Amino acid sequence: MSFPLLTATAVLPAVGAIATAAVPAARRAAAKWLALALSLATLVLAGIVFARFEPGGDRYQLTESHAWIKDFGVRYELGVDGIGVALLALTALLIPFVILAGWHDADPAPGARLDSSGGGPEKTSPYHWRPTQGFFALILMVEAMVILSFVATDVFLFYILFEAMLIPMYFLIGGFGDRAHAGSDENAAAQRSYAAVKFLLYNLAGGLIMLAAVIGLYVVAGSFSLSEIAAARADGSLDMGTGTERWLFLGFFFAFAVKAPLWPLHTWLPNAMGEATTPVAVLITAVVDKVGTFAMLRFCLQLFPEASKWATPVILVLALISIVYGALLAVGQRDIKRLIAYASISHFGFIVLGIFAMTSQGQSGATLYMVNHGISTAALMLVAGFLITRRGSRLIADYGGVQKVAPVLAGTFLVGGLATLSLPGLAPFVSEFLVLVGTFSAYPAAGVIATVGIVLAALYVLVLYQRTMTGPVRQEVGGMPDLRVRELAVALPLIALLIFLGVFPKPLTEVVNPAVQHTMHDVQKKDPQPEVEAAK
Amino acid sequence: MSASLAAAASATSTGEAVQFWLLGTVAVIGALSTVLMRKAVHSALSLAGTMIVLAVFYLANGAYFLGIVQIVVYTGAIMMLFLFVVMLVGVTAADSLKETLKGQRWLAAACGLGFGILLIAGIGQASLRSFNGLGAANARHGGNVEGLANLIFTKYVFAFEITGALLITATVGAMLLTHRERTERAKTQREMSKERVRSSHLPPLPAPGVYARHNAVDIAGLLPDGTASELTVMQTLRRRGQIRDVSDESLADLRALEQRSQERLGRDHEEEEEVAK
Amino acid sequence: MNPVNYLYLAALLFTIGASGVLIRRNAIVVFMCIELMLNACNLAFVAFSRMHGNLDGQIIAFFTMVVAAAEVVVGLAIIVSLFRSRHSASVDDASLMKL
Amino acid sequence: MENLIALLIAAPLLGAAVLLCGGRRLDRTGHWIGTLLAGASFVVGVVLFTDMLGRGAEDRTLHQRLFSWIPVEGFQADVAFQLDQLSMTFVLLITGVGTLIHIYSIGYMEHDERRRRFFGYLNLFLAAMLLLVIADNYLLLYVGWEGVGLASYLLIGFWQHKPSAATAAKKAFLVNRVGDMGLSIAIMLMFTTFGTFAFGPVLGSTGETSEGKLTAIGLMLLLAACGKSAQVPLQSWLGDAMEGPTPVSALIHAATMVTAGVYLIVRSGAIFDGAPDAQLAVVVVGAVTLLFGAIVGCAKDDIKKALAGSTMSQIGYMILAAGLGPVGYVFAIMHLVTHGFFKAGLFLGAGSVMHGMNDEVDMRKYGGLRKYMPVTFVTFGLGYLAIIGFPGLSGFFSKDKIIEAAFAKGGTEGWILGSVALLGAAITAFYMTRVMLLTFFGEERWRHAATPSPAEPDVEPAAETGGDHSEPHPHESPRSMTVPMIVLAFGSVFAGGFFSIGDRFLHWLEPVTGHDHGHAPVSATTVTAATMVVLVVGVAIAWAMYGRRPVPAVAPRGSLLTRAARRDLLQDDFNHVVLVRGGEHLTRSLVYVDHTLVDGVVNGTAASMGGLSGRLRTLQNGYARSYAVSMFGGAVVLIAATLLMRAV
Repeated sequence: MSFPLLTATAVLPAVGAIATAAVPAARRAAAKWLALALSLATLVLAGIVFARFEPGGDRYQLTESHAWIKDFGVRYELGVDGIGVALLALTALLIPFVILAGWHDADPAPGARLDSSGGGPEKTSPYHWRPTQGFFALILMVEAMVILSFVATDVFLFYILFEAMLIPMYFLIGGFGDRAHAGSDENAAAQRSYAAVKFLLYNLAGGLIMLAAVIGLYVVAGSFSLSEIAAARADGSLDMGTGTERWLFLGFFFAFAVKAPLWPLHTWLPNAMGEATTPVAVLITAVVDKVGTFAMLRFCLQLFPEASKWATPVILVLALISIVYGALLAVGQRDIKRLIAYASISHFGFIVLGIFAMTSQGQSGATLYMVNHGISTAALMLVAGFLITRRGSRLIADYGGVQKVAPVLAGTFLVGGLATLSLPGLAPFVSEFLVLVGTFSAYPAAGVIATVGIVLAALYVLVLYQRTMTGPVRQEVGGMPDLRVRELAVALPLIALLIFLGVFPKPLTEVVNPAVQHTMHDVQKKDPQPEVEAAK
Repeated sequence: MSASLAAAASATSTGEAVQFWLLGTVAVIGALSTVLMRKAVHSALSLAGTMIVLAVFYLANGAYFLGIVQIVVYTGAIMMLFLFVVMLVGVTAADSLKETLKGQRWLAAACGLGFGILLIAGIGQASLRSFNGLGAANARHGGNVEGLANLIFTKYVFAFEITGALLITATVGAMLLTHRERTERAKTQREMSKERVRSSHLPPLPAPGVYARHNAVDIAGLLPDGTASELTVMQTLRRRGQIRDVSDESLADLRALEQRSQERLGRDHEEEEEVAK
Repeated sequence: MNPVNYLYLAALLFTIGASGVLIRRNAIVVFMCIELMLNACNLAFVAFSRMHGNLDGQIIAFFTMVVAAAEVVVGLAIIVSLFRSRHSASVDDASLMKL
Repeated sequence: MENLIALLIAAPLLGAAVLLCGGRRLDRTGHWIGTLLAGASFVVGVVLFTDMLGRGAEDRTLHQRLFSWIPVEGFQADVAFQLDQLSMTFVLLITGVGTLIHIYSIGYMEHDERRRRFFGYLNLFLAAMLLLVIADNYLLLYVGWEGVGLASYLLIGFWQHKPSAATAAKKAFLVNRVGDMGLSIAIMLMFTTFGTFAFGPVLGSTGETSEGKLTAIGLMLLLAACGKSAQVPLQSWLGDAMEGPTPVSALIHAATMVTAGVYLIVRSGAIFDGAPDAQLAVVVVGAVTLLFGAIVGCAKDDIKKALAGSTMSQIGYMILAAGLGPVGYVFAIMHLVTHGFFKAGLFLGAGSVMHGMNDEVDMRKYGGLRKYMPVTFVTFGLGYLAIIGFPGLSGFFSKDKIIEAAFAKGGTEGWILGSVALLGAAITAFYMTRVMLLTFFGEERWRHAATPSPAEPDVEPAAETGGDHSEPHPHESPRSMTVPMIVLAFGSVFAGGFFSIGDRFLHWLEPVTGHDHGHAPVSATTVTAATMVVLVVGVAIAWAMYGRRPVPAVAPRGSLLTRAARRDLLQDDFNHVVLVRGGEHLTRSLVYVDHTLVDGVVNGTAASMGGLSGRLRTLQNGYARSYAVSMFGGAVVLIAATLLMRAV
């Protein structure tokens, strides 16, 4: 038996979480460095996984399989396909940046605040008590669970991770709020706990419905193993019956649509992202939510191909509504973080659109979109976080003219924003265009409507940039320092990656393509032929 | 005699019917007055009456041992225990029969009525038209008591032993519940006198304070400044935490009174000044 | 006389006792009502015993009495200690079961 | 030779990267680096050009494939370049004018602390624009298309501390995005129709699909062109774009970027040829914009905005020509090139005037400047003569051909289009004469500029007023600014003639675009004569209105049309009321809906659950007797159930 590489990749951050949590209270700095080192080590392991993955090889590679709960046939089964390996790499890549960006977010006293405007008495209320160790340990815990969920090929194992992820996320949202808030500390704490509870309830509701469907699947199929069920479906030995298949599909899809989030199940996201610290907000939208869209691609399409096709029209409409609606709401926001949250809702609409368009371009685009959106949102959100930390406010109206005093910050923010509006040359353009083309070739009307999203994206990004960065320098912004070394270490690699993947996305497309072909085979769909070639 | 009794046990005579209707009425009246009497003592006595009637019915049904036990143990011991506790709690206290919980009485009545009707309907459905009689059963071991003894010490011996254990436990439990632990070793007379001399209070302890409205032993007296003086309450009660406070209400009253007098005085003062001008 | 009459009486007494438990607030009276219910059961047992020509019913009634005695002992002890601390024997005073 | 193509883009791209990431240490040398790399690109362009001239007409197209960009099943997008005569023309124009404007900017931006960044943006623009014209497929063209949009955004908003500049930049980007939407839909249509979007296969197989498809693609491409080239109805951004530094207006918003739409249409000629309806739409857009821009140009007092109106109008000519099909393609490009020379020259001249006038832009506060700025006067004057189509100068040749081609369209359409084009020529003569007279002739109104003028609501606010209000001291600009102006003036004078003599330009481009002489209902001489007549009429009216009478320093109220034209013929107001206000209301109500309805349904469910539990909780009142009742009730129910089951 070869070395269990996937288990190691997932377990390393988990061990790191425990180790970080065990660091004595006084050694906060040590905990940070430990967490960073372990996340980097995980990145190395993920890199090895990526390197050892052969695009032309089997569908699932580096597989591991052990009996777990024998009575129910639950197995500890791992394996990566091209889609999983891309997202695994994304997760492992983003976590070090999240940790680095949140370096001071969990310090116990806000005395270390970066803004030079200073002012205000030192706050010592209990709401500011932040156990640093816990913060970083929870982040690593989330990483471990997310990685494992990307490689789990047992439905039950996936379900457990899907739900277990909520626990550390709940504490991260509810326990470590953004210091920049309007109103009193008590008020902020109340809003934060509202956001955390909302997050938990939405996702739990989705998860419970999924649990019912998981059990139903076991009853129908007699197994939890993804490959077994898919194989049985393929050779016709398993016939779920149309009605059952549709119900089970809906159960799974609902949970993923909450997580993704798809309109109208999206309202938890702006709250959660607004109230959480910026690194946690990035963790939510760039990493954890990806599990939802990933699972649509892996479980919904693979286990229930017929039902997926049956539900496609409705899902496409929901996705389109998400795109336009999220973008319009982003335009109407007054809070920077909520704006980015609504923008993410719009982008998740694109991902779902690409998945359910069921064309090669659409699905490859959706997978790339997941990766690229993770990077671009991380870049935009983390730089926005640096900005917010400096000024102590999340309201757009409190800024103006930052470009003059902190040009590097403004520049990185602009690049993040341009990536968000899918400027060609940056990574998100590739994926967005693929999704659009893929959708258009199967459903022209949907493609055209989705294109409206790119105009609206320009609107909200540029309005945000104009109101915060340009114009006369506001007095409060006056002495704002530019990005520091640590912050540059977060922003620059992300931007470099955005440019690299925008110009040369081949390393990603070549792992993703075979996996997409497998999925296309699962749903038994063929790409629509171009008119001219079809005529020949 | 045993034969006639056995016969009585197996068949119902007119006499028994008369007895049933008469005593049955008494039993129901007793039960009702147990529930409805305002004073606990009256309830207890009514219950005792019902129990005695029931003892008679036991006897009439051929359960001689139980009939006697009912009178001796139940009516004699348990009901007396009840009365004892009633006396302890306060025999004169009469409960208000006014219902405080909203809808409780109606719900109780509805449930009771429904329960009764259903039970009676259920019994009415059962096909129980005659007694088999206990003659054979009693005769097997030579009498009712012997028969019971036989069963208790053979078939039900485990249950019997367990009830024994239960009784012991109950006894211990009752003792524990009512017992109060001493908080410290009892002091000798000598120690107490020494302590008293050492303390700052050689003279008698203070009497209830000036503004106290009570002179009960468990209410602290008030010092002139309105604070309660711990010294005025017995040490044992203090330790047990059984001190009652002078209610805040009376203190508030006091404050209000002072305020008013102050105002009155102040106003008078001002008036004087004005007059002086 | 129909032997079922005893059962009717037992049912009646039981219902009266149960209603008493619900209506009365004085813990001691509530207790008495419980005793009344137990006695009603005993009456039914005894009547059944006679109907079936079987002593087991009487045995059960006997055990009921024993258990009732134990129960009374503990219950009354509780009432006494409750009264000591609260100066009341009303069951409504002890409403701490609420959240 | 092919391998040099990438170098065209690489040089300015490198410049942009170095200048934007280099930090402060490049502040002193940055502008030289930028200019040098732009020049290097020009040199590469010239080398490629001479190489191309050395080959046969059929053999002149060069290809270079760098790498596969987005390889996905059934979808092939490469980073590959195609350099043919059409692209070459653009490359030379872009790098040539671009280099000149780099040189000009060295002087113009001398006192700006962010000059390094400015040159970085200019280089970025050059790279993107070159990518646009030498891409060999529509997707890569789209990259350049958006790239120039970004550069334009950054440069319009270069003086970001001015809210008006930031707003103008945003507006430009957004309006362009609407056009980009058209381009991306067009590309998607191409993909579903042809299975590819490379120029060769797409343009080569237009015959194999239906006219409806081609019309749809054509209309979408037209939408894209409208956005980039500021054609009606997406023209509103160009006037505001004048907030940017003047070299930017010259390079991007006059000579190169705004002509990208013309390039797109000419490049996609095969598609339009197969879709007459789309062609008609192009022609209509061109004709309408031609008049629209000209009318707006007549009313503006801001010199740059007047020139912007003129740009719009001239591009309208080009689009009109491009819409005429093979009859007009060559002339569209020719006018594009000559326009590139004279309009860039005019803008640089305007910049030079502003440079000497404390950044004053209101022409009513100029006057009589010819004495103080002789070089500017001469170069500007030559540009002026070129644009109105003075015989012998560049504009004469190119515009005349377009008017001829419009008549050659034939039928009623031909007459209408021809008349419109002639009318446009008259108005052009009028407004350009007006600009000339207001700026360089007449009394020196700037001497009274110190007296405060009563603000009138419909007077265009002077956007670039300098900090000090002291009386300006007009002076000639430094050498670095005048030299590019002279070079461009040279081009304005001779380019047209050079191209037209022996139909050089026609032969050069014909292999790519094709050509068709059409069947003109009137002879070329008649058209030229008519053009001369309307030219004289236009100039005469302007002279009568502005040359003979003193010009008030404060704009008179004017007629209804004048006032409407000052406000961009109310198009902006329409946008504002319908799109901006409407959008604001929409988003605001959506935010409300999201909060109350979508979130409300969920929160309502939660609240009703909470309410229900609250109600149920009162049952848990803590009273033992209450619990006893429930227990007893339960017992009743159980007995009832038992009996019921027995009964059943």
